[in-house]
Amino acid sequence: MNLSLETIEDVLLVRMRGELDLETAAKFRVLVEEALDHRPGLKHLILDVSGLSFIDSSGLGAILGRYRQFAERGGRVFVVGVQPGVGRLLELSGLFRVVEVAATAEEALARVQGEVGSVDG
Amino acid sequence: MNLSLETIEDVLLVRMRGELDLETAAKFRVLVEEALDHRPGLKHLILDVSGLSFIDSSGLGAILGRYRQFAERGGRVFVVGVQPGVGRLLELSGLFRVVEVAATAEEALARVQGEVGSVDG
Amino acid sequence: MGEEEPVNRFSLTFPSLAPNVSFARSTVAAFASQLDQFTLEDIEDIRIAVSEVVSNVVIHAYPKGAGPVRVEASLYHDRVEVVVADNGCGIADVEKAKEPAFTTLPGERMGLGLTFVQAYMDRVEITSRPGEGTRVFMVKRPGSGVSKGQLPEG
Amino acid sequence: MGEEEPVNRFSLTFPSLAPNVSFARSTVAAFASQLDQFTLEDIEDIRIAVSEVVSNVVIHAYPKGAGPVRVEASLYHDRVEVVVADNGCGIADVEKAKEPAFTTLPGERMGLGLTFVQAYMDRVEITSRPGEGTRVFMVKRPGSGVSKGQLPEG
Ligand SMILES: Nc1ncnc2c1ncn2[C@@H]1O[C@H](COP(=O)(O)OP(=O)(O)O)[C@@H](O)[C@H]1O
Ligand SMILES: Nc1ncnc2c1ncn2[C@@H]1O[C@H](COP(=O)(O)OP(=O)(O)O)[C@@H](O)[C@H]1O
Repeated sequence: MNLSLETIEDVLLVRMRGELDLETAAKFRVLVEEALDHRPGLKHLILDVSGLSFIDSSGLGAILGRYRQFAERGGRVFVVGVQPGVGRLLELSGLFRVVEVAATAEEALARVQGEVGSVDG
Repeated sequence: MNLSLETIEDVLLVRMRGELDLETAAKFRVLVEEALDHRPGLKHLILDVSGLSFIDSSGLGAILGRYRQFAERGGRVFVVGVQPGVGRLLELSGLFRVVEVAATAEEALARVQGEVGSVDG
Repeated sequence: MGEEEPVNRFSLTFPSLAPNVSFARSTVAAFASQLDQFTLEDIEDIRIAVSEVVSNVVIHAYPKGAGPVRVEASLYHDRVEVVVADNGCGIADVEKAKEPAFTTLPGERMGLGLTFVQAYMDRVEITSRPGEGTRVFMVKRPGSGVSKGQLPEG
Repeated sequence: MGEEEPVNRFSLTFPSLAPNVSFARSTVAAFASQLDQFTLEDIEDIRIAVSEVVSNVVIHAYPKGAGPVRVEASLYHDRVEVVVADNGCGIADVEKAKEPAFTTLPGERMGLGLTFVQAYMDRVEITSRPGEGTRVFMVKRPGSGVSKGQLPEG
């Protein structure tokens, strides 16, 4: 599992490559928690799962856990780049009903930043 | 292991993809023997190993066995598209000293057919 | 299943450590791939099921530290049978454990592990005795990706 | 090696059938990959060594039909130890068997299997009793791809 984190204003963008299971979900949780500690202003989360080749219920639980964390701060959570294999588990688990879905990280970012614009305007 | 066989005049061209070990070496031997049964005029052998991701001593033994078979008929045997991993075993086993090596199947074919031309001319 | 002999089989034991979840699912997947009829999706279903069941042993079976996990697989001409067994704490109520969203460890557990196993395998039998351990027996047949109806055997 | 505990281990048994050669090497490779320090070339070396030793059991150990193969691996912070054992016919002269080009089955066997094992692993110990079986113990350390000198342990 390869995780890369990037912050764009109040958005945390996490790109995942490899397999998200019991072992790697723990790494994912720790890295996101560290990012929140260092940048308490973070509000929204975008998970790019296009490079994810495997996920199971432990991986889904870790995504749900992060969803709860960002929802508590009033943020939005996007899952982007969903491939069919990962998609059927997001579907079966009901996660698709709680997170937002976008094709790419750019699209998700535009939607988050557009929202801020329209609230302001 | 995926094996594709092609005949060009008196040349048998075998393209190998995957892993050449004890199990797949047996398939390789059987397919080449069938080709020789159907086309007794076959004289030369070109093995394209560019798609080979693994080889061990059983795989090398199968190549040596085919080398002997074609050498007995007075033919030439080429190994083409050798990748580093496969190359070090061809080296260590001494197989590089018996077979001919070419970069591509086309080059090997030109060398075999060039030889025929120069003998005739 | 009577006296039918498998064409191949293996038996594997390892400690209930998180990195072995991935090890177990890739081992069973590599073994099951010997049956050519399995599609890539079938193999993916098997990977998920093994991942869930072995994760359960790692998380639930041995609350005091790692213990042994046994994975056995038998390959037949028309299916693979997989057993994952532990000598851990056992499950108090197996029927409840199989329900979607039931978990004894809330937090980040979703209670979907055994639900996925039932969705992706053709047959699942869980036997457990509190204090003695748990055994999950699973069958996967080629091309069964979607359906999970009753099987004519057993 | 004293009383040092491995960080992880597995024990695997399967019948000596040709398709299990690939199964065994991919299983050991997946397990050894848990040690991050192993390079891709180290893992490739391990794959070749396991392939050779398991092939030997399939070809030589049980002349009358398939028998059991046991593969065990232990992962330490600085190495993996692999054992491949059978209860087969055994090797009459282990020193001879280790020589390059020595084979009791000419034809397409090159007698290079145990030569490769010695070239690619850092330490190899073969113990065998005719009529009782053979045990090959191998150690691989990260980044040892080329050298195969004496190890300070043992
Ligand atoms: N091998 C096991 N040993 C002990 N308890 C288990 C085992 N497998 C499952 N369980 C119990 O069954 C419950 C449901 O399992 P599951 O559906 O996989 O959900 P989850 O693992 O998310 O809790 C678990 O919460 C646990 O109490
Ligand atoms: N597990 C085994 N059981 C019995 N004999 C073995 C075993 N492994 C190796 N041998 C013997 O050692 C010889 C040399 O082995 P090796 O170097 O791998 O060459 P090859 O397998 O090509 O013969 C074999 O020909 C065989 O006689």
